[in-house]
Amino acid sequence: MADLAATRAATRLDPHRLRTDFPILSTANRFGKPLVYLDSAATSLKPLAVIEAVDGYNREYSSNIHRGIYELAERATGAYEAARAKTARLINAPEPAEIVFVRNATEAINLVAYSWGRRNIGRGDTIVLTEMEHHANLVPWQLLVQEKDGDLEFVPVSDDGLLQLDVYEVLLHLRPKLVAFTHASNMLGTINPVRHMVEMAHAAGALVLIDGAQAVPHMPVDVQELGADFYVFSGHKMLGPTGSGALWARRELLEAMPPFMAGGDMIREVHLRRSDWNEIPYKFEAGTPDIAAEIGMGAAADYLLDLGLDAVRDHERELTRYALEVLPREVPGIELYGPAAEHRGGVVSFNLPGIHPHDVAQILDRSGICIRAGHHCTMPLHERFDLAASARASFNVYTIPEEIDALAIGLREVVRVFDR
Amino acid sequence: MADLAATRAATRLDPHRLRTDFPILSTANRFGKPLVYLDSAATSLKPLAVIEAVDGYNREYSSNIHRGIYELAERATGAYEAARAKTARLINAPEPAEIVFVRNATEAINLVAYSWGRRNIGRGDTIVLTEMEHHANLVPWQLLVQEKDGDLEFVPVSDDGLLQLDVYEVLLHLRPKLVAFTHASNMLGTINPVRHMVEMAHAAGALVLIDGAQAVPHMPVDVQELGADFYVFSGHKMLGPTGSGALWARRELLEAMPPFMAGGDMIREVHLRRSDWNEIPYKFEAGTPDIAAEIGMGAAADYLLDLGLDAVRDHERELTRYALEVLPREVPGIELYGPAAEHRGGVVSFNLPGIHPHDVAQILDRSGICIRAGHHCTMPLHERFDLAASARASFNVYTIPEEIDALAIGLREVVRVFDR
Amino acid sequence: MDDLYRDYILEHYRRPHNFGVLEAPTASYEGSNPLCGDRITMMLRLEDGVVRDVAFTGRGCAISQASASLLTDEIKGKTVEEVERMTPDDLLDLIGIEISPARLKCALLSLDTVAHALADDAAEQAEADGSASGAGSASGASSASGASSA
Amino acid sequence: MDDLYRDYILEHYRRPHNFGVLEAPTASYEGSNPLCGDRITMMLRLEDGVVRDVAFTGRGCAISQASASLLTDEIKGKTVEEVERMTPDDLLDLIGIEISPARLKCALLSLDTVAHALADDAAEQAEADGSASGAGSASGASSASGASSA
Ligand SMILES: Cc1ncc(COP(=O)(O)O)c(C=O)c1O
Ligand SMILES: Cc1ncc(COP(=O)(O)O)c(C=O)c1O
Repeated sequence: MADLAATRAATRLDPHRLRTDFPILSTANRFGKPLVYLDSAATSLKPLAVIEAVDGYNREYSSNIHRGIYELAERATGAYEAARAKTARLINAPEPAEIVFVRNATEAINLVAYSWGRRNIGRGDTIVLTEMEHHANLVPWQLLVQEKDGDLEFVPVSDDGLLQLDVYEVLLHLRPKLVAFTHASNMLGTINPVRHMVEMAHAAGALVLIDGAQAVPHMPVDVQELGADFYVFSGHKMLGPTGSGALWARRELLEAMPPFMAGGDMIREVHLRRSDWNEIPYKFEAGTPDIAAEIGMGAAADYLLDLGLDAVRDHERELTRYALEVLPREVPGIELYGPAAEHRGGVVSFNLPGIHPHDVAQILDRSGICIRAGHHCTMPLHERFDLAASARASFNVYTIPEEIDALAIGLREVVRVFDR
Repeated sequence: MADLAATRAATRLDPHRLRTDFPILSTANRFGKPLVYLDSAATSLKPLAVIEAVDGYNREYSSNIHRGIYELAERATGAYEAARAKTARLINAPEPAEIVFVRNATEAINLVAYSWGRRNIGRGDTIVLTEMEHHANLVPWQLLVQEKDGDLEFVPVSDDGLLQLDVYEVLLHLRPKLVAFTHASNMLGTINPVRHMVEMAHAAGALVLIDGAQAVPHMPVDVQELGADFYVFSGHKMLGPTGSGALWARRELLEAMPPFMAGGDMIREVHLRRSDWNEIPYKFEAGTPDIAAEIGMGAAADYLLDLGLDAVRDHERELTRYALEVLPREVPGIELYGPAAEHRGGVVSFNLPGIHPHDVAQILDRSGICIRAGHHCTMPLHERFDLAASARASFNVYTIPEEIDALAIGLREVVRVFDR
Repeated sequence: MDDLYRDYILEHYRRPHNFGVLEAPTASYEGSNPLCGDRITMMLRLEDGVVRDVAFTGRGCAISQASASLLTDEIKGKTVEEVERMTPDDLLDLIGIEISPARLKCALLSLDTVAHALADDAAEQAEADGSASGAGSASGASSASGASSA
Repeated sequence: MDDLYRDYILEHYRRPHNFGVLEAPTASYEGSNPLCGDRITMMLRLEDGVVRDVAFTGRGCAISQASASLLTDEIKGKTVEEVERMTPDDLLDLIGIEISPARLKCALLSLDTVAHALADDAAEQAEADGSASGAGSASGASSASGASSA
């Protein structure tokens, strides 16, 4: 028992220590205030390992991949494909060839909508989404069903921020071709029961796309255990560089799908009037990829795996629990959205009565506190809660409870400014 | 006269001096041989200014853009939009809003094919291309005309590597909707008479897309003077980072085009069943862009503008003239492709009789010399010249005549290996 | 400490001038800044080329509300031409605090919405004038409502 | 100096063994490596499960040509099962030089093409056997030609 507890303690995150891996955390704002970065759901900070992976490519072996027979090109190709293998390991994909590198989660979803969607969605076909989707997992499907004359249906969200699975069940009776939902909400923080939802969808004969943009950085994700068909995420939210991201899909699906973009590298043979395609994943990676960024995402995957995703999840659950306890106590009148810490990731959206979230964010900025204000690319979800906008604090591995204290103090100052 | 000559001399490139800006040029290969990088047409090396622009964002102000009301986000947004302005300046675009940031030239062409093409190309419509196109400016159009039941026609290439404008003239009688051609060939080096070709196309009522991937890094480009409708290029070939690139198009065209990818930032309002679009260029930049890379491309544009594109062109023309003189003299039997230095960029493709270019490249690698071997993503052009493959040396601002000497010596060694 | 949240700005935010619905406006427009959820409707009564009355409704941040409050005070009694000539800088001067780039759209929403209302009105006038006789009453309420392009 | 371009490799490249056209092959396949423009056709005469004869034509780099030359020497007289069991490593051992990742496809094209030829032959046999009587001659030349999936 004692041993077990020790092991468990040993695998806990030490956020204070790992903060030294993030150079930006030792910067200060124009008033000399240290950075309190609570906008990780928008994009995460980057550890040295990632910064240096990018810089190393740019400085030491910047060259194109796949087609070069010289040392630099072989080194670049090796690093690029190693990043693919690391990314596969992060989500336990059966094989690296099932990882398609893309710019971000948005591109991954558009790729599926164009390539799989335009071939498989026809007149009258239904796609089931949820009311809590990020625009990235909504608007591409709107465009698709407009073109193909299909239908969208939406799983509603309950007042406490959970998907209404009873309605989901009913919607599945429409025999949708595809069900697409977010693993974790970027506004409510809700972590959805994705495994169960996949099973239900498969039982109804639908394929499933999971938007993992807010999950992969924060918890263990195993696409095989989830049983998903498509899984997408962004590198820049998981400690990696902007420009990196991945689509995972089962080999048979990727092989059956037509290309999305066309150009160099994705072809096998090109003639003036016809071409055929390279094997996966190259079929979907037209042109010179963002070699530097994907190598950086590989380094980020390693960094997260080294920390241990269970430890990351524990850390962020505790932070969230702390925030949900401190904020209502210290900031009278604050309105919080979303479920209990047990069912949510490190995201806390809120409003102060009578104060627009833009003003909240602006005043916090003076104290070096960075939060997001607006609709967080979830306008329909805000409509659902009859909100014009909200303020959002979001956490990552480097977030510490002291920053939540700072937020509480900052919010009291905001109230003071408006009440004076 | 003397004054003029002095000014002219003053604006010449000093490639030896600027080589110190490129850290990779002081590295050596596994045999201790210094790097002789002659594969700039595949991707260019990156100067410190670019490396540090990327690193600075990652280290000091990595945050998301457009939606943040805090100092970091404002700094990132400012740098990202400044990069757009610099990129616009590089090609003399009328306004920064006409620059859409993309991953690379390939994505830019696919964007036009999907967005403009699917709306404007119909059954029986013709698109005129040339036989010297990179796959990036060929395969997207193949996919488009397959979907829409349109036609492709090709301007042939003469034996000395020039476009046959008399045939072009005839093809324009077919009243194509679009003409798309490369500004400079990445295999033959040919610089096409694009201004004249645009005029001819416009007179025939066609829109014109120019693939500037091999032109923007190497010569002054003025899209207004060219009169083009669409102009595309990649950042990583113009001293910038991988993941950066641009589509330029006239405002009216961009405004009339439907979105390509959908998601965050490209929308104005989203409801569950319909959305409307943001203004240009944001309409075409769905999701979190590659902020770091585009900022790096801005730094590359500044670097090139500081050197002066006329000086860059002069430097590379001299190098090419030198190579075309040295190689046939020093390497008996070498077969060279493409036109005279006057009509070509810094690209020299060749073959050694009886030796496959892969073997050539492999043996040169031992001496630290990096060239490309294969079809350089121009399979139809290789078919046109009845070549299975070719070897290619290509230059950039940091290339020096000594490296061409090294290539000649290396090629003699290749011949020696095979003749022994 | 807060340059932005000066007393008079908060005063205008808490008790905006000219807030409410104008009966029978001759021009009106609903502008929005979807990014923040700001949404404001500007209603004007124009007579003989002069802004006789103006009012606004809507919700938004302190900056956009104070801006609307200050702007409506300013334009009341001005000629349409004068209002049309107002630049963003004029409005920023009026607001009198330094606005960061990210908040510019908040600050300028009111002016943008007024401009749209006036443009729609002018277009309708032109149409009414052009379509000669008939029921071409140029004074019918132009309640053109739509999305601003800002 | 050049580990890769040993004398015997160049010897096989210059004068490849079993280079030429086989009359009436029972199995054949055209493999290609479009990236390099390598293209090779493998022709085999199989009798009673044994590779009685083999030849190849095509063009390619020294590595791919020498590999084909060495491989054809090796498999002549072997049983089909033995050939099918050959792994990439077996072939690399045969070639005997260190191949960098970028050249692996060149080195393995010959084996890949042989594998395709045998697989096509097996498929045809199975079909011929399955479709019972008729003109089900299993010894008809299977000149299945197509693109290798390598
Ligand atoms: C003429 C030309 N067009 C397009 C491309 C494609 O560039 P990228 O791979 O950066 O999209 C290239 C690069 O090889 C090129 O040389
Ligand atoms: C749930 C969710 N999905 C998708 C996205 C889109 O991510 P990106 O902008 O990196 O494509 C985000 C990021 O805001 C998100 O939170």
